[in-house]
Amino acid sequence: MNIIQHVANLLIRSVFHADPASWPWTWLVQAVVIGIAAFLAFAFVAIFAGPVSWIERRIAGRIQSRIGPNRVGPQGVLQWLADGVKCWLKEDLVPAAADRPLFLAAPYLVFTGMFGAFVVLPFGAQVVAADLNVGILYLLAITSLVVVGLLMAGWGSNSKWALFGGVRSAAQLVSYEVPSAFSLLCVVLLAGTLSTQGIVAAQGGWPWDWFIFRNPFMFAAFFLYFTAAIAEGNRTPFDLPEAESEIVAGYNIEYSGMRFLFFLFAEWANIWIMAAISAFAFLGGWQIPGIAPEQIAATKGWEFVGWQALSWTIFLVKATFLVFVVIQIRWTLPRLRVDQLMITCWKYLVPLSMLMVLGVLVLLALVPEGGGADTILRGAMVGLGLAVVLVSALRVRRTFRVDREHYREMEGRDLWYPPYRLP
Amino acid sequence: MGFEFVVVLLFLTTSAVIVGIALWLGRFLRPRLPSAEKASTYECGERPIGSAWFNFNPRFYLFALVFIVFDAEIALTYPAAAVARRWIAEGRAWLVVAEIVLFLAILVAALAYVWGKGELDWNRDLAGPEEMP
Amino acid sequence: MVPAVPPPVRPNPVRAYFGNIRRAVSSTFEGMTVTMSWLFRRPSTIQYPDRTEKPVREMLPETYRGLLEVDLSRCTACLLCAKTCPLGCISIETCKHPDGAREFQTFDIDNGLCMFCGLCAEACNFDALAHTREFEASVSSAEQLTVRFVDRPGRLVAKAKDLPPRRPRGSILAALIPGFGRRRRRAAPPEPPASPAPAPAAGAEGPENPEGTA
Amino acid sequence: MTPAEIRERVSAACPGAVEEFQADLLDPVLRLRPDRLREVCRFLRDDPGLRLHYLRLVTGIDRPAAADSETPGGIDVVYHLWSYELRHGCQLRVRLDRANPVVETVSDLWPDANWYERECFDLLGVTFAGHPGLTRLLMPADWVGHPLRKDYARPERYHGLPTSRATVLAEGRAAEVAPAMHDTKAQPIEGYLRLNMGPHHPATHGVINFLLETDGEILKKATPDVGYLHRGIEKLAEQVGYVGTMPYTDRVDYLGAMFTNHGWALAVEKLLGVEVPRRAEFCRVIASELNRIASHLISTGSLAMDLGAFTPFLHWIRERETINDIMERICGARLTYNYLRFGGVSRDIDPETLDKIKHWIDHFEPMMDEFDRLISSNEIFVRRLAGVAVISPADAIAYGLVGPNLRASGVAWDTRRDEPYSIYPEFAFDVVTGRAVHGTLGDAYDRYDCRLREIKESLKILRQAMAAIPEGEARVKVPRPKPAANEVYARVEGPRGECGFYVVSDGTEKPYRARFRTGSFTAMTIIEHLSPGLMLADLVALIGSLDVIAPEIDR
Repeated sequence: MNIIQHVANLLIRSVFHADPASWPWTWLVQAVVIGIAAFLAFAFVAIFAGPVSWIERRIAGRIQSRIGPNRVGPQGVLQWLADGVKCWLKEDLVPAAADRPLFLAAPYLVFTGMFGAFVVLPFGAQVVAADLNVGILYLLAITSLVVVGLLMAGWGSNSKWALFGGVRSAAQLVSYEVPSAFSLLCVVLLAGTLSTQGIVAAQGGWPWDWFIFRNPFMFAAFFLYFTAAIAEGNRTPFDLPEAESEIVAGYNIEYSGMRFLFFLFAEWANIWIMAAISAFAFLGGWQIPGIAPEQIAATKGWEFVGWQALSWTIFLVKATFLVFVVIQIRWTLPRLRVDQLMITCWKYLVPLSMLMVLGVLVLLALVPEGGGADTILRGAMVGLGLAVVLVSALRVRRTFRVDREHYREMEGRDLWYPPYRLP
Repeated sequence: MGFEFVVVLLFLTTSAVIVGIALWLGRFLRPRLPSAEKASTYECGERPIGSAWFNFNPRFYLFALVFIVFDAEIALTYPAAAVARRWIAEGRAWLVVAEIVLFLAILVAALAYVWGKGELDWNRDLAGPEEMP
Repeated sequence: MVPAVPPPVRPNPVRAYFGNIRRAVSSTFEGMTVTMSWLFRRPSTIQYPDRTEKPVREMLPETYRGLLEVDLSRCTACLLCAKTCPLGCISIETCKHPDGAREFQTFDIDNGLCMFCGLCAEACNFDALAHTREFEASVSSAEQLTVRFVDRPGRLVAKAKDLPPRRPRGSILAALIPGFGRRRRRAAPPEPPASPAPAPAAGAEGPENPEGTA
Repeated sequence: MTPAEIRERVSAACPGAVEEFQADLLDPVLRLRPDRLREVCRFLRDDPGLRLHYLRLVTGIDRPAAADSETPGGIDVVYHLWSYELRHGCQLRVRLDRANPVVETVSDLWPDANWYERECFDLLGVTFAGHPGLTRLLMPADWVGHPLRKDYARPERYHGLPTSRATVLAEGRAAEVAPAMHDTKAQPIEGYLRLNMGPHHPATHGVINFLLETDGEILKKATPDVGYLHRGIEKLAEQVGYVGTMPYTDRVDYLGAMFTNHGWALAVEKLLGVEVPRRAEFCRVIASELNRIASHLISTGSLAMDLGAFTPFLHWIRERETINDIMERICGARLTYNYLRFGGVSRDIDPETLDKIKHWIDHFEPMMDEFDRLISSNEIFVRRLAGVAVISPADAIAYGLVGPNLRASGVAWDTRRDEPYSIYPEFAFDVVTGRAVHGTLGDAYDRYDCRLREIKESLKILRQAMAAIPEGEARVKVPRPKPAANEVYARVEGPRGECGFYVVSDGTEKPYRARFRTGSFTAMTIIEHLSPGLMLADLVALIGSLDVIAPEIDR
């Protein structure tokens, strides 16, 4: 039973004291509930994309040895609101030479394409707006809407730099959909379903139950997907459509005010969406360690709500961690060139992701689930994951310590400044 | 399942409506002081030379075409992948493996062909427009 | 002198292919460990203007070439500075009294023209004209950029033989332009005691910061 | 080979071409007959015993007839030539008719003469017959008159814009003027997209315009258009005198002001015959090397930023801030140093500052390894630069590239070592050259790599200089300079290469002609040559790797 239907039925029973199955106005109540859910989702997007923009800027600040926005509200947490209000108060310019309908329609498509992805994101054990049976395909399809929007923006602006941006984004987003689709194919192979909730249910709460640690091919597929997702989200090192040092700002160059904001809005929300997809497809989604989804479904009342909240939190933590990784990558890497972008996709990511599909398929056929070989594989992959984390931590520590001594001599104070301390 | 798609439709409509409302509300807040300078197209501070609507280099279309082939193929592979687990459990592993490998083989052949022909390399020689069909 | 260019080496394509992947992964990893390490390091920006430990003016070295000021009680109106200035931003006029003493008519420095090169201050033999550490010079109109140092009529030109001591740098400008560069400041957030490093220079909030509200 | 010997050879090969040999000048000059110029130039360039492959500078000097003089006035065009292989050079001069100054072009012999001749045409009205595109370079196309002529009168207004501060102040505010825009005369190439990159473009490093003809992402041609930052500093130098020009040289190269200071001081000191105290020389070297590091930091950092990596740029900015703080202690300013004086420096460096420099170096050296890990060894970064915009050694010399750009192409030439000035011979350091670590010799990565390694060499020099700095005076008093009539060319090795000052004195307190030779000017000329076939993103890398900065081009 869909959660929206569930809530609507609950409403009809408790408020209207009618039987939802036979009541003539059931559809109306359901429509209203869906509308409310959409608004809730929008509110979620807003309060997530907004703070993500703030978080990104604070993290970028620390990475770059500066502070970042800290003036609007306590520690600048309201910076995104200020930006939004500012954009709202800005004049809405349409270039005289632009193709007006295309120019005006582009933000709608971009935003809708981004927002549509939220319908199938499995936030919690029972929390998903619509658990489509073709969930993954739907995700791939709806995010392509963004391409259309960007292309319209680039073409409709009748500005050459915007045209460059639009055409680049079309070539890029379209190409990177292939490796990301192949990588998700690996997930579908293991899960045996296209439904997003089904994919989460096929995994477990413990790391060794996650798809990423199922076998080496899945481990690689995760990184392939993650790379392709960054490219689809127009993030550095694949931010060619809006490369400010090459084509100034790309497709959104002629936009101003709120229309411009919707592009940025979609971009930041997109980071979150791709992190969320990676999290539910590879990292076990909302699964709580030690408790099966059926047990959660069987609980009642506040206990049920509590489990839901916990599952929601776990999902958010995983997705937010990936958002952080995306942000960090952005502030580490330079940008590819157009031909290199295409070569990276078609010569590296596509063949490799095909190989991963094949590998997963063969392992699926040869290694029975739950057998000894499967356990060894999972254990080895979890070990590999731990090793990666450990090695990077040691490397970070060493990098830090090299600078520490000299910094003290030069500045007369300690270099250590933990991330939680906000200047 | 029909209900789920109604949810999708309503979600998409709502998001478009939200954008519309935000832009419409903004009309009461934002100034409107049009001028010819503001309405001009940005080209790094200089007067734009001609229109941007221009025949763009066809390389991009080539990638788009390759993509369409690949995407259609992948879309067809998904159902096969979705039932793979069940079929393997039912002992028909060879069938599903053969099916997906067949799909992949077609794609690999296509990719190898395109790669071998050098179409994946960005042709950096300046093919003059007179040589374009 | 002109070296021969060696022909490019064509590597084995398979090795190159996997080498590219390996290098891409390892160099990205290296780069990310570096950026990660910065999350634990002290940011180097100061929060000018209102959250600095002390006014930025006081962080500048004594040698700083800020706005010019002249101590008229030490100025002999020798015009060396005006002659040295490549731009002519100093204008000095004096007039002669019947009793022989000379009196300042104008001593104007046009900060809108000045390029803070320091040649005039070097030319001054009596330490009358000098740079201050004042740099916040924004005003609301171009006319206000010109600082007029003759504050009262009848100010006599100094004699080189008996010069009074130089008034502290910056005090003349401060007296001349009330509130100049003395904006309200907020105290810097206190340094948490967690760090074992020697504390920053004591007396962070000096008398410059009377209304230090956190 | 000395200039006199060169003169002998020229006289032997081209009899009658040399009108006069001015051996009494500090830099002796061969005066040629204008109609024989090309012949002599070709000989000088191609003769195996001379091999003057590098045209350093083309200068026009207006010499109107003095009222009391019998000699007719004229316009001199002076060519400075140099041979990297044989380490000799000579100066050529042609005297042209002032009413109709025409001389044949040498832009086909030395490609960098192209822009020099355009500049000379623009500012002095000299026509170079046979020049491929003799149009104004720095001034607007519809400007009237040639500003470097001695009888030039500045117009009161240009397109309604007042040209003097007095007028602006008198009128309260500038009149509403429709902004003048760039109109290109060149015919568009059929079938290509034509667009402006710059002046307001993040990757052009200042206000420079490139007119691009592109086929999608691939460039057919990029034509630079400069002059947005033209301030006429050479003209100003004629007006404000030797002392007053010093702060203006800060503005020529705002990232390497210490070198323009140094070059100017060297030139005038040569004219005056002033000895500089030893401590002052050390102060100069310390300040210069710090400045070189700061400039290279900006250059390498902004190259990374142009390629999309923002973080390295800010890290280098942070290190440069420390240098700026030190500079502030040394000379009182962070950017426009105005530190050098004829006969020394404006202020001595105190021991506390030396301590600060030492601490900073200790901190900075490991930071360079960190920077390598962050960006220099990054695969994307390497791929973006390696093999891109390769400049062959011969091209680098012919186009007059200097400094790191030249060395990256494999030509081991460093003015500090090869034409020594100041106390540089006392220090041990290497001249870094391109080593084609990732691609071809002379590619964009080599230029980047050279700059980074040069920073390390500068650190070496700094450590040596700080250990050996002697006690003593940092400045000798020099009376107001009034050198006798003479000509001198002094050069220093700046962060953008040779930073040369050609000064013509006439016995007054003001230079008769001051000519600034900067690295960015010639670096710009090669962009048009390299651009065909590059991608749009490569052009950004090319501009960044050449490290051009706008005020150095326009002056």
